[in-house]
Amino acid sequence: MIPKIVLTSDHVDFLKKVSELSGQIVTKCDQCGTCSASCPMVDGMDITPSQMMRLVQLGRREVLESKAMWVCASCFACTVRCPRGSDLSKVAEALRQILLRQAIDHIDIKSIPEDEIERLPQIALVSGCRKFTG
Amino acid sequence: MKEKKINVMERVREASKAVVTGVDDKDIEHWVDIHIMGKAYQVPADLTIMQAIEYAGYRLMRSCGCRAGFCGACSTIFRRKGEYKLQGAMACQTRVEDGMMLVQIPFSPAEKPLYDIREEKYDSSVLLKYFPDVARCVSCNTCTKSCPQDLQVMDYVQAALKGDFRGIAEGSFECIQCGLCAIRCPAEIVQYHMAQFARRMYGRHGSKRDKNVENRVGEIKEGKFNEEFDRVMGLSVAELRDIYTKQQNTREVY
Amino acid sequence: MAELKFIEGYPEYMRASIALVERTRPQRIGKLLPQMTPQEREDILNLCHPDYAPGGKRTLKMGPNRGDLAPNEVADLLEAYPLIKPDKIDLSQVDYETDILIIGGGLAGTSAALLANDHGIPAHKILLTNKLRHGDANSMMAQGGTQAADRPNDSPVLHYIDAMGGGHFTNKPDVVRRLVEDAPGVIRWLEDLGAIFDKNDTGEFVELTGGGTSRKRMHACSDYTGMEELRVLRDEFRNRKIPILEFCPAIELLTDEEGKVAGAVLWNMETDEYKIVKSKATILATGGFGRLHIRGFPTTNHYGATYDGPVIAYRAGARLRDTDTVQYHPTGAAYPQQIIGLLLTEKLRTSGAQPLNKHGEEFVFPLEPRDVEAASFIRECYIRDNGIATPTGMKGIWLDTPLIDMIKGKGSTEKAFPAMVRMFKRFGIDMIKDPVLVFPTLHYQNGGVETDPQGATNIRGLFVAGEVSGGVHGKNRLMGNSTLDCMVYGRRAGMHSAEYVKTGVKIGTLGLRHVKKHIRDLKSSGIKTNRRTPMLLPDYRGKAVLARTIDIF
Amino acid sequence: MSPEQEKGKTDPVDDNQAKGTMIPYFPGCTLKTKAKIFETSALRVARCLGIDLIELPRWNCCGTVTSLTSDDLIHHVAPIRDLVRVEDMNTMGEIYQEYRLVALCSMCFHVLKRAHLRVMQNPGELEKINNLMYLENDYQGKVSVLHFLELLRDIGFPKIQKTVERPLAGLKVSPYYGCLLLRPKEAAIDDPEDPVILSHLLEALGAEVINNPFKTRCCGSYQTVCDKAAVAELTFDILSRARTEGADCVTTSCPLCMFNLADRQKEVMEKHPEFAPMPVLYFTQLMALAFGLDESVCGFDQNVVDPRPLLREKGLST
Repeated sequence: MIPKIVLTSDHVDFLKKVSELSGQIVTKCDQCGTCSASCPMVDGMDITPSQMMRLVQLGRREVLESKAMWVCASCFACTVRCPRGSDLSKVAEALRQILLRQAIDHIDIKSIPEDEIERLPQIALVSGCRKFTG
Repeated sequence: MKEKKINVMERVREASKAVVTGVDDKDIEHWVDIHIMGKAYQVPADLTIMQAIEYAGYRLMRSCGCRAGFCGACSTIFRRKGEYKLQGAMACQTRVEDGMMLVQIPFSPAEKPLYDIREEKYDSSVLLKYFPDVARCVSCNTCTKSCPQDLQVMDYVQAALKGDFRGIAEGSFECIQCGLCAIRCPAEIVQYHMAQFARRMYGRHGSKRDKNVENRVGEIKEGKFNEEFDRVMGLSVAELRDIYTKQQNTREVY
Repeated sequence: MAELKFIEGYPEYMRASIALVERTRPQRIGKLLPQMTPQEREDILNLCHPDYAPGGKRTLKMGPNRGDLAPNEVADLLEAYPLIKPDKIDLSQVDYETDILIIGGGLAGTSAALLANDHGIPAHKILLTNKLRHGDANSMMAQGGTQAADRPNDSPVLHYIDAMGGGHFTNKPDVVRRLVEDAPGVIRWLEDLGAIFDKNDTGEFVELTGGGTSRKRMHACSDYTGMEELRVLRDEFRNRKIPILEFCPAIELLTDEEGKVAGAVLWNMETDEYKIVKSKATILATGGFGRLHIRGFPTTNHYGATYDGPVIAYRAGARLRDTDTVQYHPTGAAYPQQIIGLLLTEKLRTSGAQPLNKHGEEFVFPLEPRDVEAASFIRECYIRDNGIATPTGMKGIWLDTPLIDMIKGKGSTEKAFPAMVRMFKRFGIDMIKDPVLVFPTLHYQNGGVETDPQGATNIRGLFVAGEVSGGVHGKNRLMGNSTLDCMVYGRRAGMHSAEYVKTGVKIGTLGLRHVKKHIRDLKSSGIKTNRRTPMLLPDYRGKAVLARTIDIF
Repeated sequence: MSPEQEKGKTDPVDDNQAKGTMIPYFPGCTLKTKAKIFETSALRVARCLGIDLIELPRWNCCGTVTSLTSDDLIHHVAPIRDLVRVEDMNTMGEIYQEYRLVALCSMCFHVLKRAHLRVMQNPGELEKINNLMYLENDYQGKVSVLHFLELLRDIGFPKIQKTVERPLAGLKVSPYYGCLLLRPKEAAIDDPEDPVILSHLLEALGAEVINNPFKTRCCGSYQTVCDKAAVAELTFDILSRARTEGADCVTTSCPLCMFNLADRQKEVMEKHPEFAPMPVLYFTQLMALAFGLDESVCGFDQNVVDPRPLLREKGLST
């Protein structure tokens, strides 16, 4: 038996929100898995990029509890390879932003050890701040 | 002649009384309406924001310091009538305008990192070590727009990312640490603390040292001037006055 | 009255006088009137210096300086009741116990804290208390520079002679000697801490002279000298985590049975509660008295310059000095009205700006000592009637600032005087193009609590530093010696109070006996007054409001 | 304030030399701090090719990563402000009719180029950004953002080959592109899946090009801030593969790739003790070497993994 998929209005709202923020038609994804296969960071993710897309399609806010979008390095490998032309990096960014805009930062730059911060180049800190802090 | 002198002092007193003892309504011809924290007051048109607040009846304790634009205590934000722009200014250095809405910002909450300037490495990494928040700058330029000293604040924050101590020192030298930039920064950077650190680093490690002062400190320590001091200090006032007059006549001017 | 027409910041009628200034300008470049002879100087002081004009002073009737002359405004504060009732203060509960209490957070107080710390007093055994914020001080507003005789053609002895002469030979010689001998060391100390002074390409200081200063020894940081010095020291102070209380002025000193100063009663201005500080040594660094507006003069001073230090020290038995003299800075702003009294640094004149009357004529050598220069401005305005009248009824003298660019090159005014240029620009005046209007303004408290070369006073446990002290400058201070005094004697007071504490000072029972005695003396001297001091802050509220205030809370 | 030169003043170009074609150039923060050798070597090799890269006046940090949400504009202000400065240089006569802006850092290139593309496609957004930056001149959209490699390709690799004085014969170099020069397509300087631009350059320099299948694989980018172990694994994979393919060293065009590939070798070795360090060089360093420039220009002493033993072995360094 095929389980019935039920989308409540909350699910629809979340789907809409992610679609708007990312500018992507998330429902176009047909779950081929090319993104997951292309992702260099997938080993560190708890769910794969395609699973992330699926959860968004289903409007499941639980996706925000996953690590996947924080492990994403915005390398755009998925973007160039998606056969449906979806920009998954924008979807991941939308998920990050939903949390960051609630003032939930992923990292605290002040807690990076001093010797590490002295080692890191400007470019790493600036990009880290942009992606992980709101 | 004696009577004239008294007269002079009385005239001086009379001429400055508005700034000395507070404004007297009967001397005022032009008035403006302003809003202090939302409450309307009519005040003389010729006053600074600070004088107007006092005229309205506030006795200042916070938000008032040197009253001359140096100390940064009287940070004020305001909007002019019909304007969407939020302006920053020092209350003691800005004239009230009709329709102005204002509030003073007495304090900028911001922790200052602790360091020992003598031990720090003169290297770009030290700036980000103490002020990693600088990496959050989005170059929106709000800091520059809010600076009452008209400094190019964003440029010196950017200089920090580039590790350019001299750029920060020169760009921030006239900073009065009023905190308006930090209060308004969307990236929550504390510009003035960073600049203070960078200026000291530049002063200590980045600029050349003066040799004369070094020599003179040594000479004094060796007691080079002791004999002459003893001689001069032993002179009578009349003798000293004589030397003084000669010295003044051979003075360097420009 | 018809609406005034303004042309580039000035009322139209002043433009005629400015035209005269412009006309005479080419002939004046590089040509100065000769300096006055000592006799001429004395004559003009007697003629129209506010200190010498009768009616402004009276004799103190009580206390250690009974019989001495002081300005009425000063005497009113010294001969007044305390803010507190001594019996109502609970001294059994000590809020802060410390080795060194420093009252005042300007250059002097901050220097004292750093040096006390350098000399073995741990940071947590120091307490700095401040009436307003740390750094709300006249030091912050010092523009011109700091004197230090460091060039080969100069010497501390020449500096000594200049300072003594400027003070009419009334300074305490041993105190002046330490001032000038420590000066180069102070500059080097600041450089070590990272202060940025004006320098040329080779790292040599750019130095200028000042009024009454015979050699170039003024070390400046554009016209933000005091601000740069103080913010550097304050940053260092904060790095050392020295405890500080802001908005907590000292309202009385505490003494023990031996009469030693043993701390202070502080008042938290924001919560209205008092705090008791017990300390082995106390350094008074409360600054000056510009906000007393002596003789009705406007002032260059900051909001808290209200003579609190000498008032409380006097009650504890401290001897004052040179209470009869006040320094009026010749060049306070006289126009526009929003900035009346604010300082226009003497460095403007050392850089070439000349004072001129309404006809555009020179009438005095620009770099006489401050008292002489100020007196000659008053004479020009009110005796010779050659001043320029402002719309508010003040009179002023032109200071021909455009000369600076002509002498030192285009752009040099903006580079050397960014604060001044900015201030006038805010009110629509371009001081690079047009002269500015000036008149003497109340600037400096020459005298104060008598100090010795260690920064110590006649009372054990009480040290002083900076403007609150007396003896360094005699009856007139030279430009660039105030920031210097603050740092030399701040350092000395910090150092020597540390040594004093280390001798094993024992504080007995805290008391306010001296305050009770003061009240008795006040009554027995027959002084009639309702005034209660220290004054803490001036009151500039509108007269209409004051007339109808009621005290409910 | 004293006008004397600050210690370690970074402009490495000697002003006495003749001026070539002047093109505005965007250094980026890291080239002024941790990647000074990248800038030094690039400015000098450009000069060898008749180009004077003129540092953009009052440039600000581009932001290093492009903000990807549809509604966010504030993070595009920084790169657009930089592009305004290029137009200002033209109107102020600092350069004449030159709207190219050359970036060296891959991330700066990527961000500047994408910001330009975005506002060109969305005039409404450009208007908002111009309004927010009301103290600046409006952005006219005239700037074309180039990566230095693109400029080199425009100059022509044969011309570069002619400039070579010391061919890098025998040096086996694996080009590493990373992400932002190639992806997404609209901001790519070459084929995203099979780029050749660095290979062509290296061939022109006389080096032996070693193809690494991981040449376009991400180094972990900004993840280095919060997960250095993950980044070290990626570095291990990329470099190990390069070595397996026969490379002596790797070359890159991005200071963040450089940090992850070179500095993070410390973390790689903690996890994989068998890993032998491998030099990673900016392509401009190799150009400087091949052009016969002084070793101080090449800056090999500043590479985290010292390439000099390798270069000596290959007879390319004394």
